[in-house]
Amino acid sequence: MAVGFEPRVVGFLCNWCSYAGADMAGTSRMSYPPNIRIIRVPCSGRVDPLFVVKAFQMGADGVLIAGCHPGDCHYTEGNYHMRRRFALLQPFLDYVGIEKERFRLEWVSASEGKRFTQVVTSFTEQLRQLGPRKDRELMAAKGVQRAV
Amino acid sequence: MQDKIRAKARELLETGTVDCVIGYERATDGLTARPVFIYGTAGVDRLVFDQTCVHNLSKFLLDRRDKRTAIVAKPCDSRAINLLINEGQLARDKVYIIGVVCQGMPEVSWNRVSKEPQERCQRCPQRVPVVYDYLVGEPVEALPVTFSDVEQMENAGPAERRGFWLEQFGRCIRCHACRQACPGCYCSECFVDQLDPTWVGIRKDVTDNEMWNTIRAFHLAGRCISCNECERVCPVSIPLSLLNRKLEKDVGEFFDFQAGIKAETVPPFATFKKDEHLKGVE
Amino acid sequence: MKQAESTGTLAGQKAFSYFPGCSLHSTAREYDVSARLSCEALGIELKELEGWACCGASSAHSTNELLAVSLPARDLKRAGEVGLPLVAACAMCFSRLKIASHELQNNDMRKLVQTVIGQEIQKTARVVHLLEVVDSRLDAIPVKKPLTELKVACYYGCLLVRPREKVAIDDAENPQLMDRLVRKLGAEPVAWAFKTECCGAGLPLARPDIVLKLCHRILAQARQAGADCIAVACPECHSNLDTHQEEIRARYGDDARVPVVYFTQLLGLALGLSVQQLHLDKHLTDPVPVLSSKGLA
Amino acid sequence: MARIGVFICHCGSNIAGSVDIARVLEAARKMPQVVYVEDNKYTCSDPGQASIRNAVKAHRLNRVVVAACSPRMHEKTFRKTVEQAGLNPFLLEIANIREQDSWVHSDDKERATEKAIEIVRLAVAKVARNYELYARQISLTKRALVIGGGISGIQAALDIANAGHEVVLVEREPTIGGRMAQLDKTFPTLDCSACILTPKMVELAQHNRVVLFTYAEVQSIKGFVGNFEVEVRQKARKVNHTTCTGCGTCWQKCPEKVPSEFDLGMGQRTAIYIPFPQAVPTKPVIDTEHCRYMKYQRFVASGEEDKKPPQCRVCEKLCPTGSIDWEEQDRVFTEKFGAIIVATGYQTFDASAYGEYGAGMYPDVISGLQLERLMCASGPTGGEVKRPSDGAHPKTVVFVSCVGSRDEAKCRPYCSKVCCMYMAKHAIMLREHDPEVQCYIFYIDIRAGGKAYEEFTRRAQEEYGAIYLRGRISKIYQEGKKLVVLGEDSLIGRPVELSADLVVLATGMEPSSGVVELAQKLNISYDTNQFLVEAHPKLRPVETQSDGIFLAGACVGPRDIPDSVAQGSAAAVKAAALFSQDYITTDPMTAMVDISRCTGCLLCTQVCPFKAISTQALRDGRVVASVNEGLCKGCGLCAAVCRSKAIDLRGFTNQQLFAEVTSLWQ
Repeated sequence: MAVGFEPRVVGFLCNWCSYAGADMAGTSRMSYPPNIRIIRVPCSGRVDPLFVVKAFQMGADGVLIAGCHPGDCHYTEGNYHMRRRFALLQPFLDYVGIEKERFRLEWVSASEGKRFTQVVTSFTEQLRQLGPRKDRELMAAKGVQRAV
Repeated sequence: MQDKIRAKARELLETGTVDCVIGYERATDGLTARPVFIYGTAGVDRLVFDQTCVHNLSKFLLDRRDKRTAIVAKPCDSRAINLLINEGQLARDKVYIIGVVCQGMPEVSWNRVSKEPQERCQRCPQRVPVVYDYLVGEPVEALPVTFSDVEQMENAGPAERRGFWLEQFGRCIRCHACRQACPGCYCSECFVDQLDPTWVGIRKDVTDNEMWNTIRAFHLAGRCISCNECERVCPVSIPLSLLNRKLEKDVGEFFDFQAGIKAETVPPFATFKKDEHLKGVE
Repeated sequence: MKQAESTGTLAGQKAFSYFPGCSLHSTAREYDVSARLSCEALGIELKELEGWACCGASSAHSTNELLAVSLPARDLKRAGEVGLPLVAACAMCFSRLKIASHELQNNDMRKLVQTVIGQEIQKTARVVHLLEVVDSRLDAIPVKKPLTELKVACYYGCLLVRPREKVAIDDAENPQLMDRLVRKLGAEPVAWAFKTECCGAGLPLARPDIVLKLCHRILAQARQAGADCIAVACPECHSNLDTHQEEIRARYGDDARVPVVYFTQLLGLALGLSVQQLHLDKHLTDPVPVLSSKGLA
Repeated sequence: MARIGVFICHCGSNIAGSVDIARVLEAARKMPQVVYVEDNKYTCSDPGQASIRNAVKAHRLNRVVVAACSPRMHEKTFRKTVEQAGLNPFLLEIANIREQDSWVHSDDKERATEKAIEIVRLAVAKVARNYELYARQISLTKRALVIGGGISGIQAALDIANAGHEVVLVEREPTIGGRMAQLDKTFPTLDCSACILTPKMVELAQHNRVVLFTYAEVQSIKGFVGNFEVEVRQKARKVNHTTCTGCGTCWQKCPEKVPSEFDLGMGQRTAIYIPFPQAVPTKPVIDTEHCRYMKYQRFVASGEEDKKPPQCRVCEKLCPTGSIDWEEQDRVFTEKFGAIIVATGYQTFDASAYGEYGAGMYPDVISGLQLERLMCASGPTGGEVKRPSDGAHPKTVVFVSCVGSRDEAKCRPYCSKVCCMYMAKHAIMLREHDPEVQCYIFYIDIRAGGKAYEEFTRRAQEEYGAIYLRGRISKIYQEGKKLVVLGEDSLIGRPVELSADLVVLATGMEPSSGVVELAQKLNISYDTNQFLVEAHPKLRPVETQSDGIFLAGACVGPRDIPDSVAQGSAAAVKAAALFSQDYITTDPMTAMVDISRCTGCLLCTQVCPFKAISTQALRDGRVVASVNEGLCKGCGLCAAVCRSKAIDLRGFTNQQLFAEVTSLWQ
């Protein structure tokens, strides 16, 4: 584990449940690591794998997608579609070497401020344990050149 | 086989069932094959079929959507046709499928044919086209699917996997030949060509290459029909099938789905089950 | 641990490990004999599980939960190594084995049990009851002598259908497995309400009053429903219902006597086996007269 | 070129206390396309808002970022502010630096400030790609469809009609009235059910703004709020209702008798029938399955020769107006509506699922609703309570509660809410019918929440001598003419054995059959118990997730008559409120298709939860996706699955979200 390493986390939060859950954590004055940057989406199902891969490409240490619990989707079924997409995408990214611990899908309802802080805290901690991504070192070892 | 294909092609053109037969002819090296479009009975004798007819011709059908066309299709090609029908790109009644039984194709390049079938064919379960109007060759039993190549990669450590893929992606020259050859890649404007947003940087940087290759593979999740044309045409020999087959394996395991087996089917991303339990999802 | 193969169809299964249990080797010999003979006639191969031991019923399961799982766990492990589904005819054995295989799915419980029996359990066998096996090939039963005009009250007892989540082979209130079989054999299953009512179980020594009361009601209801005999699938039910009929008559004054036979005996009869082969002449309340009156014995 | 103004709120010390506002201002000033920054003590206050308006004008701002509290708090407020400043209200983004920053990181000002800067950066990146959005106005048909003619549907239809709008009520049975019409009396007042219901039925039938289709079903539904197109199937009655006067000769003379559905098999009806004397319309239908002439016709059609059944046709011969029409077929017609109220109600649980109770096996084990028919003065026994087996007057009656309620084993985990009350009602009424009757009621809990409900159940016990026993029944069986009931009194912990003349199972409520198919046609959701799901269980109890479709009564969950009536009225108000507008304003954050990119794979149409995407054929023959903005709710599922990025979501476009992701690494 790198000393003083602070992972950068991108969180896609659905507007109706998880974004409101994050607000709830605020109104209840709970506390969680400030590593997460929250992007509001209408529904977890709006999250295109392109955004996730782009975040990792840019250098994110972790990506969180949070949506309503199954059965509670504001749009009735967006989270079910996201669940399928995630079920394939997470192992696929793991397969190309972006460890599955770096990519999470969580269900957080509007009332679960506590749960939101727990999710962010445990995710951040997990990423700290995992350490920074090693792409640069691996590329150097393999002699892969970066474009300028 | 060849004779039967020619006879059928002649019959189809004579009766006016189709305007064109897409098949293979001998290439100029005198050894391998190349695609050919036959518009009249005069050209029928140009048609050949042998171990060198590796190309998936199904994508050519997209240029003839409204015209009645016959096509020579191996099992994997036939799956591509089903996929295109499923996705509204083709009408079944416009296509006459001359299916050919396939025992696996060798590695073929200019003036060179390998003895052994290609690796992908050794892993291919389909020996008989899944859809055809006329079958050439004796039906044989399907083989079991194996994913030992994918499993080997899965079992490697994350750093090893990462290193491997960074090296592979590092070599990509972004010629997009994989896309051009792929029957599932028929978008009029591919995301990689779009400028606002510029999904994939136009630099030839390893991270952009990764974006391209992973997203392209993911766009084929539950759609790839394992013809492996992408890998065949890749000028820098990136093992793209390793990406596609990982998704094929997971799609099969999670959703019990194989692309292109039937034309009338609901692809895995078009549906869901409320109470399904998927690995990694709490 | 590998889960017991639970999804395969029974219909295609030719051979089974067979768990007779202590009763079928002693007081319920007629159940054992009739089960083996009937299965043979049906082309079902029963291979008695080598080295089987106590299933954990009665004393164990009412005094020590861990023991009640550990005893059958050992049997399940043995059967798992054989690799065939494990069929029990005794409802008590079935219940204990089934519950144990359910409990062993729990990792903590399994670890505990492994320390008790000193063996690692890697695979257990799927547990089925003989009724399920027969039901799975109901259409293929070659009935030679239809049990025409015989009215049968099918009595399932409690152990085959409760608890619902762990054991139930059929609906707990109005099961149909045996009724279906009896109908297939040409007899008429009567509609009655006491199919799964308690027979008093292991209480005949400690509280005979309760057993007599419960059995009396069951027998009286079977008679009222017009049954010529009661068919059972459990040695304990059989013993309670069959052996107390004289006492019941003495205590309650009404003649509620009705023969109690094992379903395997009816099955064997219909398959053409004789009364003597099936030990149908060994019951205390003799079924032979009623069978003779229908031309079946 | 965007000219972005960033307005950073201190929120008193709520934000300023843990975020260094000066640093955020400084950083924001350097962000791309930002031309103006300022901070305010309270941006949401009047001076704060005025400051935004002034800055927009003074600095020619065309995009605004407000860094303050959650958008869920004040997004609407600030949209109005920028609108007042002359900008399109959607040229605003909120940077949530309070709930998601200052309040959760108050212990680390340094990192809270860093995070605030990035939150502002995200918002700036996004707002630069915002463009003007306009709500669309869609015309609407001010006409409502009510599905289901029970008390809830009747109430809804009457209220809408009285509010001045046209209503069509579709009921699949030959009469309206629903379950309430089957009741004898209603708790806790013991009003005669028919006395309070039938006037409403008549009022509805005679209302000049109401069209009634009985014996009809909804076949298909297209469209969206304000513009539904509904196909209704009028089932063939074989009786011309325009000429029929309802004189009753036919059903008095019809020789064919079948068990009455309305009387739940406790009585009989004829093959040409009205379900009950006060039915509306009081005009008959012919039950084609049982009618002798229809049987004869089927026989002739089958081609067999011998033993022809009688032709009968008595009704036709006797009908003074010649209204019998053997040739009549089902008829399907299309109607347009602006709103739909679903009031499909409930049916009672089929108690034969409980083998131990013997329902269906013993004639004297009946359901609560069957007892209603036996007690009803216009019922099959003329109100005399006679048990089905031998017609004897029962003296000992045992009630079993929660049959098909609160029982997970039967997949009915919920409480049916009315059974406790109707058991008490039955106990009272049985005593009133015959003072010698002794009622025993086996209950789990007595649920009597409601005005004068608890008092009512106490009266049943104290004044009418009903004996309440807490516990479940394990078995019921016949012994001679009696039913033996075995159970447990769990308060004394002893088994109980009772000998009863009649057992009444208090069967619970379950949604009417066919409700799932209807929900699928309407594209509204239902829960695991197949009850329809409200938009919000507390705050939007009669609305659905589909605009313009409302719910009333027991189709949503078990409820009693007052609740069902209240919901009928509530749904009516929702529909009337909708009709008070001349146009429907749609949320502009909907999906849009770039037809040049669309390949026509139509994955979007498959994932859309609202069936808002249909297809459109272009002149070049291509078929592409097309969004119906009236139906689109803006979830963005389509945009996420589109491989060619041909479909996008306004307000959360690919450009915006992509810019947000990439902005974090600038």
